[in-house]
Amino acid sequence: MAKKKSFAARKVGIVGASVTPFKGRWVEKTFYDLAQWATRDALKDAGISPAEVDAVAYGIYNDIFERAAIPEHPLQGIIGLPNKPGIRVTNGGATGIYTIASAFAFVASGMYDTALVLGVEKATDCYDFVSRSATPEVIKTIAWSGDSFFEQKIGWTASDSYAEVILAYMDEHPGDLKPEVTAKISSVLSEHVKTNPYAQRQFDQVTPEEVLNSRYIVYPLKEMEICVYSEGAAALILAEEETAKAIAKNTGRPVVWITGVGLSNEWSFAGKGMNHWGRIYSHHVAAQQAYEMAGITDPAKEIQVIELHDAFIQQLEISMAEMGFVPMGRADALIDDGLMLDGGPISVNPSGGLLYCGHAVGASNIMSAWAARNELIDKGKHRALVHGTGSTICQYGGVAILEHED
Amino acid sequence: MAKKKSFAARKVGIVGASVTPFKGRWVEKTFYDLAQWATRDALKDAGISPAEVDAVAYGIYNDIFERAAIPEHPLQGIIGLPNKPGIRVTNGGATGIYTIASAFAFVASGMYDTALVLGVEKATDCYDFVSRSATPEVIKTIAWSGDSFFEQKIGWTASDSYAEVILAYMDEHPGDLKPEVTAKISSVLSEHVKTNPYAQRQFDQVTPEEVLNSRYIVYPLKEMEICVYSEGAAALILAEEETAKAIAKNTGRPVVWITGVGLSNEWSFAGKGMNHWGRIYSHHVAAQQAYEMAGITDPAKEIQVIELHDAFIQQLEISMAEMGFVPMGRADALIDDGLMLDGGPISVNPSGGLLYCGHAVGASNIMSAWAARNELIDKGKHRALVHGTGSTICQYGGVAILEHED
Amino acid sequence: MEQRKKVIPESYIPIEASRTLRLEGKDYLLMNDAMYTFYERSMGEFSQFFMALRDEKKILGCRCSACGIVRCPPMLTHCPDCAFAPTEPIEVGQTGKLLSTPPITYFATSMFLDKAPFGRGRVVLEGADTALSIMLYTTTGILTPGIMKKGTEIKVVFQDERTGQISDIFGVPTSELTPEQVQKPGLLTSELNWAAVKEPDLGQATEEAKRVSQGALVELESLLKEMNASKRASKAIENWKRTIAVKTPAVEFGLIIDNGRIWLEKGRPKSSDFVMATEDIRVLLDGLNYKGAITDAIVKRKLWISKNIEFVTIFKLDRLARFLAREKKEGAAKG
Amino acid sequence: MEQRKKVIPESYIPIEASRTLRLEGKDYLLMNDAMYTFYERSMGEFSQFFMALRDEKKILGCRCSACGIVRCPPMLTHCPDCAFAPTEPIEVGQTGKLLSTPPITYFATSMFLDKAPFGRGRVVLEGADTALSIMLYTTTGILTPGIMKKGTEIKVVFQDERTGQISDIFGVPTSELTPEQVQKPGLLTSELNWAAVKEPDLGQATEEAKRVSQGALVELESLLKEMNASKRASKAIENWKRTIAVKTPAVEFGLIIDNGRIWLEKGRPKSSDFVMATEDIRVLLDGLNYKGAITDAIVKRKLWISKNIEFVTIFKLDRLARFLAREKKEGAAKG
Repeated sequence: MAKKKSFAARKVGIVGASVTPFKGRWVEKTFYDLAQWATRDALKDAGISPAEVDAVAYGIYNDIFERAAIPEHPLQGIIGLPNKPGIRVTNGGATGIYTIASAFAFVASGMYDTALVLGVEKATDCYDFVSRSATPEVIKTIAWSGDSFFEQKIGWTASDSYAEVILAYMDEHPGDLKPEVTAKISSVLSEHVKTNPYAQRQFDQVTPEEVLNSRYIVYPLKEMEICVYSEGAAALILAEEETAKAIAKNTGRPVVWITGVGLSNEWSFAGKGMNHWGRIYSHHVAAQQAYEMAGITDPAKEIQVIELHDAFIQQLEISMAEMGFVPMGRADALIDDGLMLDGGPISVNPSGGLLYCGHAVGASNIMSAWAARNELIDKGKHRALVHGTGSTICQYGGVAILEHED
Repeated sequence: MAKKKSFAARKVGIVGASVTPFKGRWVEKTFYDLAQWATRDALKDAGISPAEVDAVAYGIYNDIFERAAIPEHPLQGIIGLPNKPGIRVTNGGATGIYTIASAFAFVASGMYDTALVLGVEKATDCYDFVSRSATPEVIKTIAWSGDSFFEQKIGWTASDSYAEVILAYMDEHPGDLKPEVTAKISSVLSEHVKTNPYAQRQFDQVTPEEVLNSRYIVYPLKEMEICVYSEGAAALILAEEETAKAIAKNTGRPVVWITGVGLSNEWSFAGKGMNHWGRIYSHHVAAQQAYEMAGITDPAKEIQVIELHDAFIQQLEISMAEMGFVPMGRADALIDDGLMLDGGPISVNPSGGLLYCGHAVGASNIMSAWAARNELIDKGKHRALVHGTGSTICQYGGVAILEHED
Repeated sequence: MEQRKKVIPESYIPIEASRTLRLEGKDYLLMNDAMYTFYERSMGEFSQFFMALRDEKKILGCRCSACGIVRCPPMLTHCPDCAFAPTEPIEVGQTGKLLSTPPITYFATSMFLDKAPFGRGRVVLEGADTALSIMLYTTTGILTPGIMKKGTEIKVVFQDERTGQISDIFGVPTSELTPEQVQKPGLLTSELNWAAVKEPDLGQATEEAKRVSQGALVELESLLKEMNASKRASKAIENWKRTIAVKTPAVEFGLIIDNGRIWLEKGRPKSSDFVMATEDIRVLLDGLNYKGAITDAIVKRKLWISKNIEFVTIFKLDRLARFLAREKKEGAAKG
Repeated sequence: MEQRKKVIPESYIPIEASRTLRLEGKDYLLMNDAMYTFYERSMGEFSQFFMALRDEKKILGCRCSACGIVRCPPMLTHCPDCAFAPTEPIEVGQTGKLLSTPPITYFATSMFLDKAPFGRGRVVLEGADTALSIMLYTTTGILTPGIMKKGTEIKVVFQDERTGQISDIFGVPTSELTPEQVQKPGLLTSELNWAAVKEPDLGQATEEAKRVSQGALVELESLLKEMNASKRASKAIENWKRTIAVKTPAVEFGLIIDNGRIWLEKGRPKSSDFVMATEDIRVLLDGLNYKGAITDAIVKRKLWISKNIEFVTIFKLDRLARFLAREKKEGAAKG
């Protein structure tokens, strides 16, 4: 962690945002067109032209999904930003939040006044010709992320590896993460998604019983407790203070400021440096950094909206504990104490989350920021937390704090 | 380009640097060990421990070379930075300079006081079992970088594509880039490399005649006018002003400040937005941005050391013209007027460049920064330019200005 | 040269072909394709570890020359916690304890379909301070939750044929082994007593059971009809073809899947791709009715399949059930 | 189903195997390996373009509804220069001019070894404002510099068998075609008059030439001896095996390469992997002496090879020459 307090030399705000519809498969479009679509809509939302954007940060996850090793290069012209800086960030499942952090740094540093954050994903072109279905090849492609010497050849998968962290937590806290609670959370999120017209599963409301009845993918995780792979794109326009205010004045939509950013990458192998097994420590560290920067001391009281990267419901619960919203070992309080139920103090994943809106990897956390911003502005709420995670044992964590002054 | 002048809200300097030996093949080490080695040596150079580093930016080029889709994740623990932020940047051949720019932004913004920039490459594990040699498979792996719809399937290669830009320039300026000049430049660089003990080709001095006698790889490019693929790692330690000064006081090696940074990504397909065919316009734009930030008005007079990404000698010449050191169409002045000859006003690639030190992609531009810093400190020179380029038609350009106050 | 396995199995590779897909009145082109690179990859500083697995059936860790911590796998040559003091190879034991309860993969990637279900767990081997991730199996049949958990003692077993990869080894609970097996260094998989794959003996059906079965069969036929009528449900089994021999105490029949359609054939089929056996036909019926997944019935050993690789088909049946349930529900909401 | 090409040719794929490499007294493990993913990839908004190539032998661009610019390839659905006004498909012509002098690839990637040498150039087709990158060939033999340059008029030719990819088309100079061929839309490769691959007629050697040849042969044999004595040079041809029939007016002989060694055999070999023909044996000798590359001799049509794919072997010979020259030079510097 930083020795001194992290801060932003310049204030940075979100002045435009967009998502394309998230779908299980976008047969109709390549990732070029999806990226352009999100860019068009974000520019429109901010009421500016490409000429007014100084730089772009691309969040593109896995080269192999895009079937190209520098997948962003054709985009620069297609989105209308030729000759501008375009940096590509990729950090596994957490690519979106790391890309936001990177663009934030570029604007906060004084280098650029405005920046486009653009995430795009095309995952389900992958196809396994043996089982005649996409998913085994999609998860194989993700599985190239495992350490190549010790993990890949023993059948490492993303689900397997989240399951490992979750089971280690359950070893420590056997009474927590009760199946009826995880089933209920999935059901609650399926209700949230109803109002998200961009979601992959907008009309897929499920009961807790149906969640319990879904099949194991990896023990102890059931199909309806796991996010779904999506294709789609999402974009944000960031701007420094004066520019942001001018844009907001023009659009009539207030600036949502990014007041805190935190990132943390854990060890990926258990070792001397990794005595947090049974935890998702990176989420704790990232949140603490972001809280410190934003001046938050009691997150549960000071934050009203959370858009959390729910790769798995059990991980959502642990992440909520790591970020200080419920005690470690008592994450079920989210439901047992009604914290995230309708009328409770915290709105968790009004977008439906990655389970129901969908997980278009590079775009996901950017979608979450889009959703959090909407929730702040449309519902007149004050403060939101956007969270992203990824890599082989959920060891990447990223947190951004969004604030609405009005 | 930025509407307002780019600046750095906080001053950022280099306080430590390292490279591992660059080799055609590192049978003895995986990229994990190469990355740790560069980190160890950079920390040693700065006289600090991992605990004093706030964040790391990884420059890792092509997932497929590392045979892993999130190749940086195991490094976080191996280099001793668990739980710290670790962002991965990848921008083709220019990955190194974009990574430097990203870490620069993180420190300049106030988010982190110190950052490690770490580039690593393991390229020649690739092997073509038909021709029983590595190179055809190495260049195939790079060729996954071509646009996947229109370029890859017509045999796009990195050499081919640089050749395209160079030939377009030669169409406009038929008298420039004379074979005897490019051969001479290659020969000059082969002399420079003699003093670089980390270089892949430290003892491979060649005459202009030998360069002329080398075979075509892609018309009009000959083998000894092309960089060689390397494996290796390089690292920098960046710090904000107060921290940098404290470290410098301790080590006795002065801070080398990064006073300007510019990046530019061109269109990758000729279009309405691309009327610069026959140019490498991104290098012009990136240099102008960097000059503006650094307050440079006459680069040829104000810059003494250049570490330029010489993927190809002809491109080196064009890049020198685009960055304002020789007139467009008169790049041969580098030799004809003695500009880069011994005793000339500009020291170009004292490291031997990517032709002779080697091109370990993610690490290359970081190696260049290491070399430029050494040159400034050891030779008591004032200002250096570090340049990087890449992507499918050399359309990425990055420039950093380094200054030595003493 | 003898016939050896290729690094990409030929059966994985499609032919060069494209097809047209019509969507909302427009045609789109789908192209069979691959992205691939070959290596002769150096194991670098890990060479010794992998060669010791292959040649000596030994497991090496690395010991920090300063703090003495032993890491296995030997991830690094210098200890980042000790100012990068060098580490040295050291042999560790071949039994150890699970650091935490291991997950079990039922739905594997396309490269591991034939290996599922399998566990993957971190074992802290004797003499080591950190955990080695390995695949876990039980010798007693299909791997189910509860067999291994945090603290379970694990023995490392070596494949008979080894190439110098981490998949040369896997773990089984020591409780399933004899003391001699537990003691033996370099224990081979051929030295274990693996439970044979054989159809469970289902016993005789009572008259009552036969009556119930007949009712279930009628229900099943009507359910399959609904499935075939549902476009969305049919998608779950498109391009798929299987003949499943279903065996229960009271009745045997064939369940036929053929490119989007599924139906029942009376009597045990003459030939089948695999066998499904259960004491209670309702287990299958409930699964297809989306009342408890068929996958889970197998995991809970209420239903048996003759080939683990046919989990692929089971997943399709579970999807079929879910898609139909979802369609019915939406119909009900609208209606 | 008929026998069709696989998306990964089987010959590319190594077997699962590892080998040990000894370096400075330590052993390292090298493992054959692959990283690969398969797709049924949608061409999305480009579907129409590729289907038009495949089915109609037409080339489509896209026209901006605001500024009217026609982009080919039709890279985007909305024009970024016109506030993202939508674009519409429009057919463009099948002849056009090169935007710039095209590069020629002699050293190709492992996927294109059998296609080199080839050009790749940007053609601005009639009716289009932007350039389409395509492969370029000449019908007159090996592609050499000068045949095509900026402004050269190019005709697009269609492969007889097309799958809906950009490699379904390529370009040749219109100057090599009849006016009818230039005019014809959807001209097929089978409709071109390709120069046949045949050994050049080298004519009779004079007595003087025979004498010179004998001298060159002696030189050659002594050079090959040096090559075989050099460990570094030998690396250039390790694991390689070829029999080359070398034909000159005065003399024919075999050049044999076998795993790190190279030697000469008198007389035309009974069977050979390929033929090398040259009017002047010194061209080959100079190449091996690192006085002008053999590759360049072929490019300049001073030396002829019977199979373009054997550029692979030529590159190895050029490397051999360079390695030996470098070693000699270092020896001289030391000595």
